[in-house]
Amino acid sequence: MKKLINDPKAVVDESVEGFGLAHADLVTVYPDPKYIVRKDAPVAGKVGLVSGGGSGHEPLHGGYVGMGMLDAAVPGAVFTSPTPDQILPATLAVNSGAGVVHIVKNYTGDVLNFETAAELAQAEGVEVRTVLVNDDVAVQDSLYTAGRRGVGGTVLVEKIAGAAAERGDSLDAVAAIGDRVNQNVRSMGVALSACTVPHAGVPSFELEDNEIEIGIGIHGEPGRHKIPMEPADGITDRLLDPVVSDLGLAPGEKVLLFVNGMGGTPLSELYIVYRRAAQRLADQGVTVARSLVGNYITSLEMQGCSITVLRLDEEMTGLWDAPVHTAALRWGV
Amino acid sequence: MKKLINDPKAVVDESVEGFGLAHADLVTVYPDPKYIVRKDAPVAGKVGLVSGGGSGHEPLHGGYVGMGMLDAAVPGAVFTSPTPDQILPATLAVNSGAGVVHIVKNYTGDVLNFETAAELAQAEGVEVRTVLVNDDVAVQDSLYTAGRRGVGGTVLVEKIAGAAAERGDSLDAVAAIGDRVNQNVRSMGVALSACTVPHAGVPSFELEDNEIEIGIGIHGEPGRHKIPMEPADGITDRLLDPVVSDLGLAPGEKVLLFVNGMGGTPLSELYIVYRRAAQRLADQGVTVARSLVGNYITSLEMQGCSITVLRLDEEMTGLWDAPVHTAALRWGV
Amino acid sequence: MGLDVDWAVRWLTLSAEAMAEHRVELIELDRPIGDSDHGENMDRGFKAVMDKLAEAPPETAGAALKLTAMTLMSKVGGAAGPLYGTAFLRAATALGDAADIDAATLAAALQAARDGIVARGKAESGDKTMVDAWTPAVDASAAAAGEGDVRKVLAAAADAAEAGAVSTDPMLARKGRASYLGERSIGHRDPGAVSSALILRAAVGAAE
Amino acid sequence: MGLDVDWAVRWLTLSAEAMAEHRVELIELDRPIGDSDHGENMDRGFKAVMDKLAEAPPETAGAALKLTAMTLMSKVGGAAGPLYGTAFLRAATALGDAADIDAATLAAALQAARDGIVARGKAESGDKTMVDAWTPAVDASAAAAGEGDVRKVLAAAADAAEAGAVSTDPMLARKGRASYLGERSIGHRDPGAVSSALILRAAVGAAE
Ligand SMILES: Nc1ncnc2c1ncn2[C@@H]1O[C@H](COP(=O)(O)OP(=O)(O)O)[C@@H](O)[C@H]1O
Ligand SMILES: Nc1ncnc2c1ncn2[C@@H]1O[C@H](COP(=O)(O)OP(=O)(O)O)[C@@H](O)[C@H]1O
Ligand SMILES: [Mg+2]
Ligand SMILES: [Mg+2]
Ligand SMILES: [Mg+2]
Ligand SMILES: [Mg+2]
Repeated sequence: MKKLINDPKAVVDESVEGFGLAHADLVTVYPDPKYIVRKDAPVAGKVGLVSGGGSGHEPLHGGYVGMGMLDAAVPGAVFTSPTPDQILPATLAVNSGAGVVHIVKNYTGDVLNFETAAELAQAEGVEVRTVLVNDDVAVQDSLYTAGRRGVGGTVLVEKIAGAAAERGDSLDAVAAIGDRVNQNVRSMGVALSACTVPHAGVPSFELEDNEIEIGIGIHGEPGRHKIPMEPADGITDRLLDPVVSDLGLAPGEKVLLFVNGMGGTPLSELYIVYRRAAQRLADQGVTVARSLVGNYITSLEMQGCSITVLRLDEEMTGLWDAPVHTAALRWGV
Repeated sequence: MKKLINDPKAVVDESVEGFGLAHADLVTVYPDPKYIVRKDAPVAGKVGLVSGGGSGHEPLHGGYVGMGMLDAAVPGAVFTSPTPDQILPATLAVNSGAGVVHIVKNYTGDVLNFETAAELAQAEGVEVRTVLVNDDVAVQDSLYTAGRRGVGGTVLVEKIAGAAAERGDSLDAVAAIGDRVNQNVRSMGVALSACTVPHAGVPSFELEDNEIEIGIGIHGEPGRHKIPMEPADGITDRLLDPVVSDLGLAPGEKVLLFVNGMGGTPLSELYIVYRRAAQRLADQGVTVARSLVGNYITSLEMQGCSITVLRLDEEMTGLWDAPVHTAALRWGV
Repeated sequence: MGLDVDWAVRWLTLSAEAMAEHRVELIELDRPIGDSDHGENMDRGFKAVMDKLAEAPPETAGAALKLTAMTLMSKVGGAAGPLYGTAFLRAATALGDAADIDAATLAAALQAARDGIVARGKAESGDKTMVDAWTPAVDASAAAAGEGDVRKVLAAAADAAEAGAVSTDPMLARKGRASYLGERSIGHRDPGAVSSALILRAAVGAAE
Repeated sequence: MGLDVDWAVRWLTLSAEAMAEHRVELIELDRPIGDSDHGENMDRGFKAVMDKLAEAPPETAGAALKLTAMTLMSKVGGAAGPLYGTAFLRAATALGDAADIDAATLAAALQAARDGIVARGKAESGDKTMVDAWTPAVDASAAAAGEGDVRKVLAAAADAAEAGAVSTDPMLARKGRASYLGERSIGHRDPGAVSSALILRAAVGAAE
């Protein structure tokens, strides 16, 4: 394991500190308990948006704190959800009186810790709504499992709900648009290599030289199944097709196509995947109206990518286009 | 070698095609000979800016085509400079009559091919100036070598010269500000792992499990020397100190600090490096007035980073802050 | 003679030692079917518990467990943090401010802990979670409680929890991160069940 | 009897074959002291030359070399593209539209090629570049030209180029990408010198 770190135990502390130094115009970083707050929070009259989760997915979530997106991000240890004693003060810090929305990826740890924090915040008089993101079609959804994971769709939920909050939507309205994005977004990912959690020191799963893992999550968990390595176009189809069919996309519909890198894959390869996915959607009569290509929700240095498709309506499109000013996503300002 | 590609020979074609599909609002891609042009080029009365070089450094240069930065980018094969038959039409396409500046990284191949293209363009009546970028302090500059390489500083030259062109500066003025940035910028990089050129199929150099390579360029070339792996703070010092001393930075000066990922390193690690570099500069009385952290000039999937420091004056700061709208760098619009 | 606050502090101390000692093993168990952090999380959490105990020595066993609950909840994160937090909180409530804990109270506290885990995590027996260590432990301790010997109650719980952890090997996971793997979760031991058995074994050691 | 357009086309064809055959070797040579693309670049370039020759068969050796120059310049990229492009262009100019090339003209063409490389790349002998293959080749061919046998001129050039390529092993690079390595460039053979020797050897084969 070779990493640009000092001490596995200090990775999150030092990284978040560096983030705060680099983006002091956008955010304030609280070191202990650790959370990241939009510089001008709480914004009077605005619903607060808080997200969080294990670290190791950068720029998620800290990179999305700022005007038009999140009001606070709560980073846990690497791949470990944050704790209520972090989530609670973050929630209080961004509450202007209009209430707070928690955007939570559907993992047992995240759900339980945000649940506790929401109860505690409510006990202190803050109204909290939770938007649960569970867009990963690699996981068979079932009443008898932990359910689908939250992956790439999270970025889109945070952007669009963030824009709704920024324009002054009510607590319920912001939560509703977040849910609507979640209902209309699906993702699936592939790993060409595993990643190494700093404190573990060894890769999170094993892959032979010519094997890839289809259906991985974002925590270095193994995926649905291993297959022999194949050309990018074939891999793209394996990711895109279940996403499209699960969404039930029909010809004539408009989508946002998001090709995401897992952290260790060159941008040039993501564009090769984008090319195939865009062509395939076009062949199916689906219009790619917006797109996003890059490393936006990662698994440390894992090589691989995920494909996310969001069915757009006019309101979501407008909210996607609305100005945003964060460390990792910025336009219109 | 596991890569999200179809055919090593088609990597650049397909990647650039995907790039064009994803950013059709910003650029037009010409496939053969291959070059990428700003959608609204030539912009009347504006000096045209053209850069280019081998592929594999994405988002450089295609990702910087757009308002406020480059008018055209010319991608060669992976790590191979483009040819005059690409550079010439790109130059002609962005010439509005105000002349064209070539921004060229100092590698023999780039220099020779751009030189030929500039001659050909001049023969067709287009005035061309060349800004040579050679900011890599890892290379001992000498009359008897190919001289310093152009690395991270290139991004800053392109942004600042691009802003000067956008505000209407003359051909000579744009070239002059480009040269001024180059004179005030220095970089140095480290590799934790080598990268694999698709058509070569094997890593470009060998590193033991606990070795790193100090002073690498951006082409998978080996660097100045190998050293045993060490903590991020120590590595940061090894990169920053030669940069600072070569620049001759004095207390009270203002700089832009740019921590760049080589493509395979998580953003979280870049912030750990940024933290140390920012602290060390502060200790020396140098003010970090602007910063940039991320994967902006890469070597495929190489793990590692480079540190670039630009001595800022008021004009350069203003031009850095000026609006830019490209696929990889965007603000103010 | 029952159990007191000294036993509780010894229990937590031995638990912390066990987490440190088995840190790598628990990380390794969490690797094939999880995300390689369980040992790290538990070790970090119990180290924090040790700090808290040193800062403000508790007066009762119940207070010691409550402090543990709050610390685990705020330091562990992940799924295990809230689950263990709830378990220790419910156990603390069951103990109240008893200075001397008898076998029946002890068994009731263990049951309360298990019920807390189930209430939070909604896992059933056979879902391949820590519940598969706790439920047999609670059943065995209830049976042993009749004899009135707290040491026997603890030993029965620890023995059953260890067997319960082993029993997760062939299970198909239906809760937590391992459930994403479906069939591929079979053949691996659940890390949370193992850490649960270690903690219950520490309780035995503390009473020796 | 001198050399004609058929010889030139055979030369380019054998060169293309040599680049394809030695593609991996040239990539491997470019790996330790360069960027692993020389074999790829040369192979791509000479394949394109073959296409061009098939499209529009040249009438003179000079025309064949000029077409080669333009194609290499537009298809190879990197340092080698403009350098070989200039070399073939200068050689083509030296040949003019001669239908029958004698030994003196041939030697002059080789010298023009070398001078073109030096004019573009500004490398001197001993800088560990293709110049270290070309300069001994030019010297040897000039010496052999006196005998008036074009085959001997070509053979002398190829022999000297091969020896010249080997002579780059101990050199410290002062030009091109290898120069960044300083002392670490010592002990490796220059890929451009090797491809130069291959091309000159192909010229011999074409005249057999
Ligand atoms: N719903 C649940 N109910 C009971 N136990 C659970 C549940 N989900 C997970 N667990 C337990 O938590 C353990 C994993 O803990 P840990 O690795 O620390 O958290 P995470 O899964 O968030 O990384 C599992 O081994 C399992 O025993
Ligand atoms: N200035 C120069 N003069 C002569 N030959 C040079 C010069 N620079 C590089 N070369 C030759 O070019 C070869 C490298 O070609 P190639 O790998 O195709 O280009 P690049 O270095 O741009 O990747 C070197 O081996 C050397 O022989
Ligand atoms: Mg975890
Ligand atoms: Mg090259
Ligand atoms: Mg875990
Ligand atoms: Mg090369």
